[in-house]
Amino acid sequence: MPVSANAAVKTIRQIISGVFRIVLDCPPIASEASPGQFVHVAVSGADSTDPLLRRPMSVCDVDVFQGGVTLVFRVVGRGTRELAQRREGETVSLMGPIGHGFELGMQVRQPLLVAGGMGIAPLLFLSKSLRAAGSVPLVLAGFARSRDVILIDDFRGYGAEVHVVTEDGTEGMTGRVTDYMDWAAQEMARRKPGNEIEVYACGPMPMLRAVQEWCLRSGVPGQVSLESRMACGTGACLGCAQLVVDPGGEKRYERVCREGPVFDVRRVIFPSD
Amino acid sequence: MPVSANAAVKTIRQIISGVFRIVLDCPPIASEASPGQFVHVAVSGADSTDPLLRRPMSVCDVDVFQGGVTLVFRVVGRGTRELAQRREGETVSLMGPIGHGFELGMQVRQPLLVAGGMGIAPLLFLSKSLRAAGSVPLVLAGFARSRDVILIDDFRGYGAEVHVVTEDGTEGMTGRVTDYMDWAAQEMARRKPGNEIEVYACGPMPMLRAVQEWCLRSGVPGQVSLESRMACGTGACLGCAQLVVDPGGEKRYERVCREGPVFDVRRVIFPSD
Amino acid sequence: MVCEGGNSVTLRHVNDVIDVDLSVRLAGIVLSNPVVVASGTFGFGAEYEPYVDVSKLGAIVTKGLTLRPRDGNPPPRVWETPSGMLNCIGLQNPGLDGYLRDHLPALRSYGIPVIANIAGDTVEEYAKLASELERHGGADALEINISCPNVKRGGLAFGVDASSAAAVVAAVKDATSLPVIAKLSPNVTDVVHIAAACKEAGADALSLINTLLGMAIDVDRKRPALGNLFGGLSGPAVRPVAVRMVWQVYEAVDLPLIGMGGITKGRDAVEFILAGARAVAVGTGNFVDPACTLRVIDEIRDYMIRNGFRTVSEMVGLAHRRE
Amino acid sequence: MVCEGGNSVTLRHVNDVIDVDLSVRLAGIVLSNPVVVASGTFGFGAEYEPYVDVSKLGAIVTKGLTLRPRDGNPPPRVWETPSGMLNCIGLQNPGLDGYLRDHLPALRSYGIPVIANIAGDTVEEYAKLASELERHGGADALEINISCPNVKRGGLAFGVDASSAAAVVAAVKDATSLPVIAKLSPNVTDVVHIAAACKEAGADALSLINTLLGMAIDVDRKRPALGNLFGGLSGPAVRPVAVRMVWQVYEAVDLPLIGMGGITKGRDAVEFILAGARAVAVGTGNFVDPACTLRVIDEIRDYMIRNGFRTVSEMVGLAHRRE
Ligand SMILES: Cc1cc2nc3c(=O)[nH]c(=O)nc-3n(C[C@H](O)[C@H](O)[C@H](O)COP(=O)(O)OP(=O)(O)OC[C@H]3O[C@@H](n4cnc5c(N)ncnc54)[C@H](O)[C@@H]3O)c2cc1C
Ligand SMILES: Cc1cc2nc3c(=O)[nH]c(=O)nc-3n(C[C@H](O)[C@H](O)[C@H](O)COP(=O)(O)OP(=O)(O)OC[C@H]3O[C@@H](n4cnc5c(N)ncnc54)[C@H](O)[C@@H]3O)c2cc1C
Ligand SMILES: Cc1cc2nc3c(=O)[nH]c(=O)nc-3n(C[C@H](O)[C@H](O)[C@H](O)COP(=O)(O)O)c2cc1C
Ligand SMILES: Cc1cc2nc3c(=O)[nH]c(=O)nc-3n(C[C@H](O)[C@H](O)[C@H](O)COP(=O)(O)O)c2cc1C
Ligand code: FES
Ligand code: FES
Repeated sequence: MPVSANAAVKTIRQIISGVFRIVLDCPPIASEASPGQFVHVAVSGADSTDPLLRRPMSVCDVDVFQGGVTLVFRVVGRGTRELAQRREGETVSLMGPIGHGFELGMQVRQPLLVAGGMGIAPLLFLSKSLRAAGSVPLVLAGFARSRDVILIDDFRGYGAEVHVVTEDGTEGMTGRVTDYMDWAAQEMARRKPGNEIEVYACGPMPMLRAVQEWCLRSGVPGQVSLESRMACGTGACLGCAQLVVDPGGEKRYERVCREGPVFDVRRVIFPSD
Repeated sequence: MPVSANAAVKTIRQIISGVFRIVLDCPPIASEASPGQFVHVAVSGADSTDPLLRRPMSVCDVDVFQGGVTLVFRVVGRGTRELAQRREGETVSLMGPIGHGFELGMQVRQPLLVAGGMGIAPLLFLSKSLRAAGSVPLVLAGFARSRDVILIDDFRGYGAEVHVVTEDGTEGMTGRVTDYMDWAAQEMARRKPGNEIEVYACGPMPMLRAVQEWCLRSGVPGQVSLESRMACGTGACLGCAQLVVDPGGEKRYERVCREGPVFDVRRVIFPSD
Repeated sequence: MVCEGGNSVTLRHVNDVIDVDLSVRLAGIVLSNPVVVASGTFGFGAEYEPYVDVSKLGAIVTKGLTLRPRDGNPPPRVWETPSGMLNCIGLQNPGLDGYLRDHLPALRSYGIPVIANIAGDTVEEYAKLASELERHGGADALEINISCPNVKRGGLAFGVDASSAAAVVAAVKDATSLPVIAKLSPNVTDVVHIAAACKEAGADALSLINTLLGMAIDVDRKRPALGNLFGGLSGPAVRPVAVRMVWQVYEAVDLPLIGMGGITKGRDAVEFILAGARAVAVGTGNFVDPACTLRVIDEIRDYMIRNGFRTVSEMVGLAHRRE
Repeated sequence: MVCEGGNSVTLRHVNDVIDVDLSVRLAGIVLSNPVVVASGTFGFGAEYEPYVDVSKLGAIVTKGLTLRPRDGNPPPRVWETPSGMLNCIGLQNPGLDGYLRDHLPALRSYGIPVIANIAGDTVEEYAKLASELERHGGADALEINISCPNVKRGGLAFGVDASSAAAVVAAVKDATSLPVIAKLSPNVTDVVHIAAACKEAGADALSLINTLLGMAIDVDRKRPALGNLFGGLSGPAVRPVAVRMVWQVYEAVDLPLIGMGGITKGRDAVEFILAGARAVAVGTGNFVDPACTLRVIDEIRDYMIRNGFRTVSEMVGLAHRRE
């Protein structure tokens, strides 16, 4: 069960220009959260009604023993700007953990993690959990350019194999991260022949669309974490609708905050434009 | 000419429970301001539109050489609460100095200053200026109870003679500050016979009404500083209207932010309820 | 909050002494306190169970129901605005059968009045839905949404025209013996006129206001921000319009009113009550603070104690008194 | 602000290269840029001289003028609301003679178009005021305030009824050869209907929106907060309603529009322009930041450079395009 709690800021740090890593003291969320779930964060002061709504943020990592919940976020607008101004000891109101996260299942398949930009945040927690479950994830981490690269050391610290891809080639491999999915799959097949793979992806929509195409083309199962504008974060407002299709071919709207944010890659219908 | 400026917080300090003294670095306002004028303070973060409007705050003191502008305010609502949370080095957007302040004139009369609660703030600056002009103000400083008493040492430091009055008698004389105006006037007449007095008052409306009655009854001239809900602080919106009467008996609305906040006590028409 | 909570110890103490009665009667049902949830903002209650003891609410108002299930509008469906939000959910709901099967049992378990919010494309649909709901014990009262600006069909449909509004109310009254609450649209020149027509047609109470019709442009995409072009504006931003309408209707129409629009604090709720509302609904406030409703109840009680009110009725419309 | 100003050096640089033309034509007058001030929020200009180089504005719109001076309403006249404010100034103004004598000379000195906002109790008063203003060179265009909700007399008077609105516009058109801008009230069921009637009656442009009718209760005093009971709601809170109305009128009525309601940033102004406004007015924003207008002009220019627009016209109504 999610909780609503005021969490004290344990630490807050700008890790690269415009991207912050905040650790919040919230034992109930730290112990309940699973990878792919998120928290819904109040960004205004207690007395201000603007900005009004909470902001969804993926759980990037947890420290169950210390009760710490780590978020990594980019300042893109007013809410994230306010959040970046919090200082140690101040409190942040959180709801969480929320949503349907990644399914780790029995882990008979080798995990291929595909991250685009800030989409890397939930994959760190996933990576840690996969490793704990005995798998060594291979991570393709895509960024626009070298100065956007984040969290790589954390992944390595959790025993994942990370390959950085930058669009402008300023670090790691050059191009889009999805360009390297074939390569990664071959590599994984070469190392553990016969063992099939499963994709876990989070990133901007065009990237997820490419991941979907790749999975369908390659017949590889996958799970993608989606974003959506949200109001309630409880499933009540139906604001975060995502069009999905059932195996039977029937289409309907599901809630990113409830049935998602992680969906089976085959079920997602991306908007046409 | 008033200016609009971002002023850094030099110091901020809670002087008694719920009352803050903030010194802002704003040389143009420090050098331009005269007693009774005020500044219009933005209380929200740059990106929030709630609370929307600025808050008027009397200039309580200035340090012309250091460029410091001192405000003393009580936390009564959202805006003052936000202001109280500013820390040293952060900036506050100010407009000022604004309004028609106290007229010191030739100072042929002895100044009797009457303060009620937070109304004491502008009278400190006035006291200092009067002293510089050669007068020794007598200050009746009224508060609800001992723990509300503020600024007394500052007045004494500026050479004023201060008498504290508390409603519950927990400090100084007991009762309402206006109950002691007769006494003060007699005292002043005794010390400097023949020298007439002038009243300068700031405080809650019932107190100012009593000051007005006293002045009219005693035939003593007076100046009162009024409060009003404000929007623009420039004279444009006509939101801060105060009903006044001309010597000719004609009534009209004047702007507390422009023709005020200080008015000739005889001109003010207080609302009936 | 400093003001409200500052000396809560004293308050709790006083609370033991003075007996504050929060209950209100409204259109034949009794609410243990005047705070209900606004339709569409609390789902069917279960969504908020992690955060709220739902049984403590005055009543629960369901998401808008239609006879048949609806898919709703394409996303984006919500957009933040200054102190408010726009939504164009488009009445996505499970339909009558889905409601009775999947949601009613849990709703009933809270032991508080259930008010079903109903919508339709035709007068007949409203009437059918009303009679079916009554027949299956699906509600203790009905709130007729004649004002939802989201459903495309001819735009503002029933709610902006007095005679259509009255026609819906009359048809629903005919179809059921349940108390009927008409929920008014604020997007009209003269809300009193519509309110009077609804009373005339038999409404037992009025809810006001539904959302203001608004829109936003996404200046980055250079397109309307919402999938459905227009959306309903709600939240604190609209409160002054809502309070004004409650005030106007209270002066002119003798029916109990449920006030809503931007309530996030006890003082906001009191504003509506003093203006004439007998009950209040919290909508968007639930999104900001999931426990908003319970906090509002506590803060109303605190206000009453502080101001010497013993019953909610003493406060209803009090700001209208002449000296 | 971080976003807007982040790489202003680059922007200034680009600025030298691309030639952005901010000027717009509106109802026969030329504005050097699309940003004007909203009536009643900028006095007669002089009040803002300490903060703004008034000559840099697209135009100045005066406080609402009446034939004879008006005292206005009893205080309190302003009240803060979430992301907005209520006002009930009540058209306090120096009257025609006072305007011509005390304010016009200074207004003229800015060298920018002067738009006089006019109000009256009768159609004849509007017409008289219009002809007198023209006769004395008191304005380059007239904005007819048919929508001010503050003046008691019969409530919302002209602005909420298409035929009365049209009657005022027609009478003013008859009385003057100055361009006539009708300023619409948002407190109507169908703003397009009123807009169309104003066009029919000869309006050269439309301003929208005036304030939304609202009210607040002071829960401490248990009384209406404003001296005059109701007030006009303005500021960011109302922007979604204003943008929606600009959008609707742009689709249906072929007249240049001045958009206003809650503009405090360049992006807000662009929202109105993309929705169909040819010019925009800053009102309450002036109270929040006295230099708001000039900042908005700069931010519109930045947006244009960043998005490759060379003229304002390219942007007007762009969000309506179909794929
Ligand atoms: C499930 C989920 C997990 C997320 N996890 C992360 C994360 O770990 N790190 C991170 O940096 N960002 C994450 N995001 C995106 C993050 O929520 C937005 O960047 C943030 O809401 C922007 O708020 P703002 O006030 O700064 O921007 P503004 O543009 O001012 O926000 C205005 C409104 O739009 C919404 N909004 C803006 N951008 C987005 C977006 N991309 N997705 C959803 N709503 C948006 C805001 O929530 C707000 O309601 C996540 C989004 C979702 C849905
Ligand atoms: C000329 C002038 C000088 C002042 N000087 C001082 C001072 O030196 N120290 C001090 O503590 N206070 C002073 N005040 C009062 C101060 O402006 C208010 O206490 C403050 O605006 C309250 O803001 P808030 O957001 O905390 O309260 P809220 O009640 O949340 O404010 C809501 C709205 O009401 C207005 N408002 C509330 N109380 C007052 C009030 N008493 N007068 C005018 N507007 C009010 C606010 O400005 C705001 O627009 C002065 C007022 C005026 C007019
Ligand atoms: C997301 C959302 C969905 C809504 N759905 C409905 C609905 O189905 N039926 C209805 O009558 N009102 C609906 N409303 C309107 C609310 O019940 C309420 O009248 C309005 O939001 C004003 O209250 P608030 O400002 O507290 O949210 C909805 C509002 C929101 C924000
Ligand atoms: C204090 C104040 C006074 C106003 N006076 C007038 C007026 O005299 N005539 C008029 O047509 N509109 C008047 N308005 C309405 C504004 O011109 C504008 O239409 C409205 O405030 C919306 O814009 P904003 O949100 O930018 O303020 C006034 C608004 C305010 C806030
Ligand atoms: S955000 Fe409200 S249902 Fe998902
Ligand atoms: S506050 Fe606007 S005129 Fe005084």
